[in-house]
Amino acid sequence: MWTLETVQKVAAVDPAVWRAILRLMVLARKVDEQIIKLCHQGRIHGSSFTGIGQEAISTAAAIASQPQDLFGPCIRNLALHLGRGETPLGIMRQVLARSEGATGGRDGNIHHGRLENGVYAMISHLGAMISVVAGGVMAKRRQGIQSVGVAFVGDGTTSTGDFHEALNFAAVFDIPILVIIENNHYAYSTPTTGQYRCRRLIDRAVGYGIDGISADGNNAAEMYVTVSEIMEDIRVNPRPVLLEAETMRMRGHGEHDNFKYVPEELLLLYRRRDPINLSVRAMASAKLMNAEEFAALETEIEAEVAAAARQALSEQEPAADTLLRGVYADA
Amino acid sequence: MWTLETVQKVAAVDPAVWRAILRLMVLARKVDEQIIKLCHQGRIHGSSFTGIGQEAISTAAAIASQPQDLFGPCIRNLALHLGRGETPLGIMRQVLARSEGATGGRDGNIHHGRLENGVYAMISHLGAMISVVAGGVMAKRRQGIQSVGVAFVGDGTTSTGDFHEALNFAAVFDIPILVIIENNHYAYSTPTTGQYRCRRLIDRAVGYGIDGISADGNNAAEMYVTVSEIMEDIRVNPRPVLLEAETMRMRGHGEHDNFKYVPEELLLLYRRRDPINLSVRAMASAKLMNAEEFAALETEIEAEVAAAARQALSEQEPAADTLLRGVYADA
Amino acid sequence: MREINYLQGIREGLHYVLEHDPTTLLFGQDVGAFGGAFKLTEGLQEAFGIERVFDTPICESAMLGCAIGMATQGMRPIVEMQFSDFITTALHQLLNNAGTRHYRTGNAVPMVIRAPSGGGSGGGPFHSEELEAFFCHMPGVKVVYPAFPSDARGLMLSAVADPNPVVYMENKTIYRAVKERVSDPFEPLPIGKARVCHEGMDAVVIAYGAMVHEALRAAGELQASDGYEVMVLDLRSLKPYDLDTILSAVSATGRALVVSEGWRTCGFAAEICAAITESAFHLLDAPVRRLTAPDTPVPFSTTLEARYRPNATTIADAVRQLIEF
Amino acid sequence: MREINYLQGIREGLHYVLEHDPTTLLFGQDVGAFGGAFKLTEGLQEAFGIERVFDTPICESAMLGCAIGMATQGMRPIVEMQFSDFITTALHQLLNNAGTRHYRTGNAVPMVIRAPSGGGSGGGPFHSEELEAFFCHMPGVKVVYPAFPSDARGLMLSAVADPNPVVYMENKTIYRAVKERVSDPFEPLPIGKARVCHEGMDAVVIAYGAMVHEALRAAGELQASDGYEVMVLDLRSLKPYDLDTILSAVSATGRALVVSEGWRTCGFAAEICAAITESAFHLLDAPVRRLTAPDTPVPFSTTLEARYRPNATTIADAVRQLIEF
Ligand SMILES: Cc1ncc(C[n+]2csc(CCOP(=O)(O)OP(=O)(O)O)c2C)c(N)n1
Ligand SMILES: Cc1ncc(C[n+]2csc(CCOP(=O)(O)OP(=O)(O)O)c2C)c(N)n1
Ligand SMILES: [Mg+2]
Ligand SMILES: [Mg+2]
Repeated sequence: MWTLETVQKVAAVDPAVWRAILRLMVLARKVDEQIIKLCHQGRIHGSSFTGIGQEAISTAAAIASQPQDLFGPCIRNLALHLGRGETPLGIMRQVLARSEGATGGRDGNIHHGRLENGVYAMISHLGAMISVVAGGVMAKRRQGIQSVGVAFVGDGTTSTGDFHEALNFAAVFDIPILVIIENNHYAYSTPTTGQYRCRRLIDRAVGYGIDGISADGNNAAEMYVTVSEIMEDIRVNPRPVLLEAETMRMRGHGEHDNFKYVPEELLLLYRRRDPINLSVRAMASAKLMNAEEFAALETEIEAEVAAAARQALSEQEPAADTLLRGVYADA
Repeated sequence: MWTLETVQKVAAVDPAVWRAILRLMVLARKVDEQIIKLCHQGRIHGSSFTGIGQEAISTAAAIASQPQDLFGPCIRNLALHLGRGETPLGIMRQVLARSEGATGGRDGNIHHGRLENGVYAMISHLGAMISVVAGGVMAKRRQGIQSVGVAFVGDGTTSTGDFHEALNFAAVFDIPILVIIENNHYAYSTPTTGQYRCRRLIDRAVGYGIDGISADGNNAAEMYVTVSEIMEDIRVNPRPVLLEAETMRMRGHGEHDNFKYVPEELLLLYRRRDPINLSVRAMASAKLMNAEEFAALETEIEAEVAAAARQALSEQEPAADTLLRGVYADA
Repeated sequence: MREINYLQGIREGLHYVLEHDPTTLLFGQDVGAFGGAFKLTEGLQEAFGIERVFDTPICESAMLGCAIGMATQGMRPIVEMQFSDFITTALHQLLNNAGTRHYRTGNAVPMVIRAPSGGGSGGGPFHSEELEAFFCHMPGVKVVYPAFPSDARGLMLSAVADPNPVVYMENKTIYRAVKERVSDPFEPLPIGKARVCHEGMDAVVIAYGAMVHEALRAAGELQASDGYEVMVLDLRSLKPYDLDTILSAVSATGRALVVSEGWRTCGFAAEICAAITESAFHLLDAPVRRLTAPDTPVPFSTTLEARYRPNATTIADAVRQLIEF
Repeated sequence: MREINYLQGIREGLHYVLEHDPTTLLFGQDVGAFGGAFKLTEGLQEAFGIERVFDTPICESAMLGCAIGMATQGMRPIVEMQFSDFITTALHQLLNNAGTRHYRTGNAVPMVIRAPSGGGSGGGPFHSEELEAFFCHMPGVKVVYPAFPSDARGLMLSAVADPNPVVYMENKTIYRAVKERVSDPFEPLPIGKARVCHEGMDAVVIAYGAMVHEALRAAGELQASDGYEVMVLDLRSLKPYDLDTILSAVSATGRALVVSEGWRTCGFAAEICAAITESAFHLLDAPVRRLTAPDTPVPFSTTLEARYRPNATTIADAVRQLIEF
């Protein structure tokens, strides 16, 4: 439920920021669509995961952030990677396991991140990255850097012990970290009713003595306003905050999953609430962008992404004889 | 804060129950004192841990329970073991690593329990036993047995991932388990301010969608009334409940610890609130027991405990050549 | 005789125990209506109901703890790790809680942990691990690792019947690739029995899991190209392992290669090497060799992963070296 | 020259790195004002402040995760496990998160995990474990295990300076029992270097941690009673281990006994046996033998624990058998 205040804040969002938000969401969407294409062409080894339908959340955090901030993306945060400096070509190289990608083919799909962008490469073990981001922020603060952390988790991930340990740890040490729960109704095939029994997941915030805030994860402007306010607040008053963004995973868990277990009505509801469409409409009514401009943006981005895919496809996977390199860092 | 209702309920506690409560608390206290004596005589291998000052909590649960109930005691629950059928001799054998003890000398001190009493032997890894009790209750229920579980944890243990996973798991499956947090102000040397930032630990209950209840852990009658009400409630309306009992660890973490880090005033405060003394006074004013009867009770129990210690001291540790036996259960 | 694949073998084993033993239960993430990440448990919830086959939240420690609780109260729980890798979030429940319980208290803990393991299909570092060295190092825990559909069925029966915690390792890469003609009805396969699945006197390749099939291919290749007759021993159980059969094989051949797709240092192959050397030093014509994955995370790309995992070619090469020692 | 004990050696190492490297931090449960469960860190918070040396809640996974975060942002965290045993609640942070990070991303993770290990003082099953086999099995992780106060100091410096996750194992039983005269100042001891701490040509005992001292006693006993000259090799680093020095010792003696107080199956001793056999088969006059703890939980009682742990007597017996093979 929007308060008048929220409405005013959203209305006050700078047009340049609005455009950056839209651009990043569209970029993420197009890159994800390219991944899906490559996947179904059989060009991607292993599984493919996308964040389609959830772009507003990562986008808001990326746009609201400062260079010194640290991030712990998870499965559905392509927009975060792109918003923090990863390129479409970088993503294509990653999913195609090219030697020039962020992990040089040692890891695949969503398991990447560049520390120079303040982005930690996730491990699969859900929940494990929250404390890593917290520790990173703690270290930066000790070096006098006003860093803030953002860790993303799914609804399912809130059941892990790691989620709990990290939040409690961050609370005890007043670590400025925003933990965003992307509640997309499902953890793989398991609906939230099989995952928890609290009403809202931010009901857990009080148990850590921290603030818990809800937001509409499909409304980019609201997400942006909410996330930037929290980030700027905890930047000066360091402490963790829990934010639950309601959204929907618009595809299967991965591309191998036909998600028949999701009721059609739910998908329909969220198809009507697509974050990009919502933003385009909002921007249109605010006269920030017209249909033509949007079409041009899409075309431009599509071309960029297609070029990235072509480039990455022309490249190689790492040479087999590099297998043993770099297990340890050299002294 | 007591409501009139609580006062009335406590007043209505059956005299026989009152006596059983007091007896069990005194028994636990005397056994613990005996352990301390043996420890300082150098007769106990390794560390010794006691529950002195916290007897009311375990006692209430033991007395409120039914035979089919299951328990996950932790460090400070001697009274629970005794209340569920373990004998002073059994405890002496356990702490002295005698071959006739519950673990036959394979484990020591508090690491014991008898399944025939519905009591699981803890492992040291804090928090790990909650889900075990939950699973045990789940199994009993599937066999048509109206079992209820009670797991005990300390304030420090609430920081573990296991605490969180087990409570969430129990909530999702409506498992009737009462998790009692014995908040004794310290986890080893660490005060609660270094452990969590919520106001009360039951603030976590809402995050699991379950009830959270506070009680005075040093008031045996209140504990008994509270615990028995919860246990009977969840026996018929199965679901987990979180109960925080405020109390104080009146000795070091173990007997090796001089607990200098505890402010003297805090100990003083709780020395005045000793659960046994409080009960004796309450029973005296309710004319349930006079000073003479109490003295007789103490004498009787002291004799029993001393005899148990003598007996156990006269026995042997397990023979070295039994080392390899029983790692696996035979088919 | 019907032909079934490895995955079906596991599923038939599960179906059998759920049907014949009312104390069994199967749970894990998405194992119910969805049928599991590999569709291995498909149909089981439908057949046995949501009380017997059910989904859990994402909480490996609580899942294992719950299984211990059930196992000590008359049930025989079977817990699926969605991927073997994720058990590292909760090893204390296996090592410390389940593994020590009988020794400490005399209470049996009959539970099975299904651990889909192994690389070869682009799972990357966190969906491909082979953790048998961890499991086998744990007192009180048993470990089985079938390589064939029939053994998968038989070992499931034995694992579930066993009164101890048993890690039932499954290799994901061979789920659908390995097929076998099997007969019905089927029987428990005793834990701890290896099987010679290819005869030969020039050397023995000791393997388990997916590596058995690579070893068999290598044996075929060596026969065709070099005329070598290489025995292939499928361990099937890793703890306890079948030292008698291993020693017979070593005594028959004098040369042994141990193959594992687990990491080299402190891996399971080291155990077998050490055991053979200790017990059959005088029977050896050449040192026992290990062929394992290197000590690197399991790499994602096809190029690296192909180099990472032992295969028929690298096995054949190692056997040649061993024979020509 | 001052005499210090093993615990003091570790503390002096910690003191040194905290003093000389402002990026170091030390944290764990009760390590601050209280000085840790063994009083090992006593005085360090006082000396370096609560920002550098601090207590944490009870959350091994968050502690290790936090250390990874710090290590990747220019700090060198040192995390204490109150007891090594409790790391099994969070092995994924070490194996999967810290251990794979450099390989996957090229980002170094310089962190040290202090792991007070080993039995012998009535710790029982959960306060006595020796988990080096787990640690050494992990790609990307290094493992050191000093046996002497001077090595404890030197290895702490090297572990902290190393750009990788290093598990620094410490044996609790020798904290105060083992003393040594040491000189100041002290220097880093390179990781990966074993040391011959007793010369001999009849056999070599390869040991680490507390077992080095048992082996030295055994060597003395064997000299006195049988006239055997037994070399004792202290590995000091377990991953990487010093294969060159091991092989020299084997080549000099022809007979090797590997001693470990860890569990036998898939233990670290198996690794050393396998490595020796693979690399020095022709140098061996007798099979390499392992003397380890049996595959049982670490028992509590003095009687059982005395039988459980290898000691000077059982080592001497095993060496005799080896020499008389
Ligand atoms: C500790 C752990 N257990 C199990 C898994 C397997 N797994 C991967 S994703 C997933 C579901 C995640 O759901 P959620 O957190 O809601 O994220 P979403 O996919 O919806 O974005 C599961 C069970 C895992 N990665 N880690
Ligand atoms: C997972 C784990 N980490 C660390 C320890 C070491 N440890 C044993 S008791 C203890 C403090 C427990 O405090 P609390 O839960 O408050 O219980 P209390 O002793 O106060 O009853 C610690 C840190 C442990 N047993 N398990
Ligand atoms: Mg989700
Ligand atoms: Mg406490």
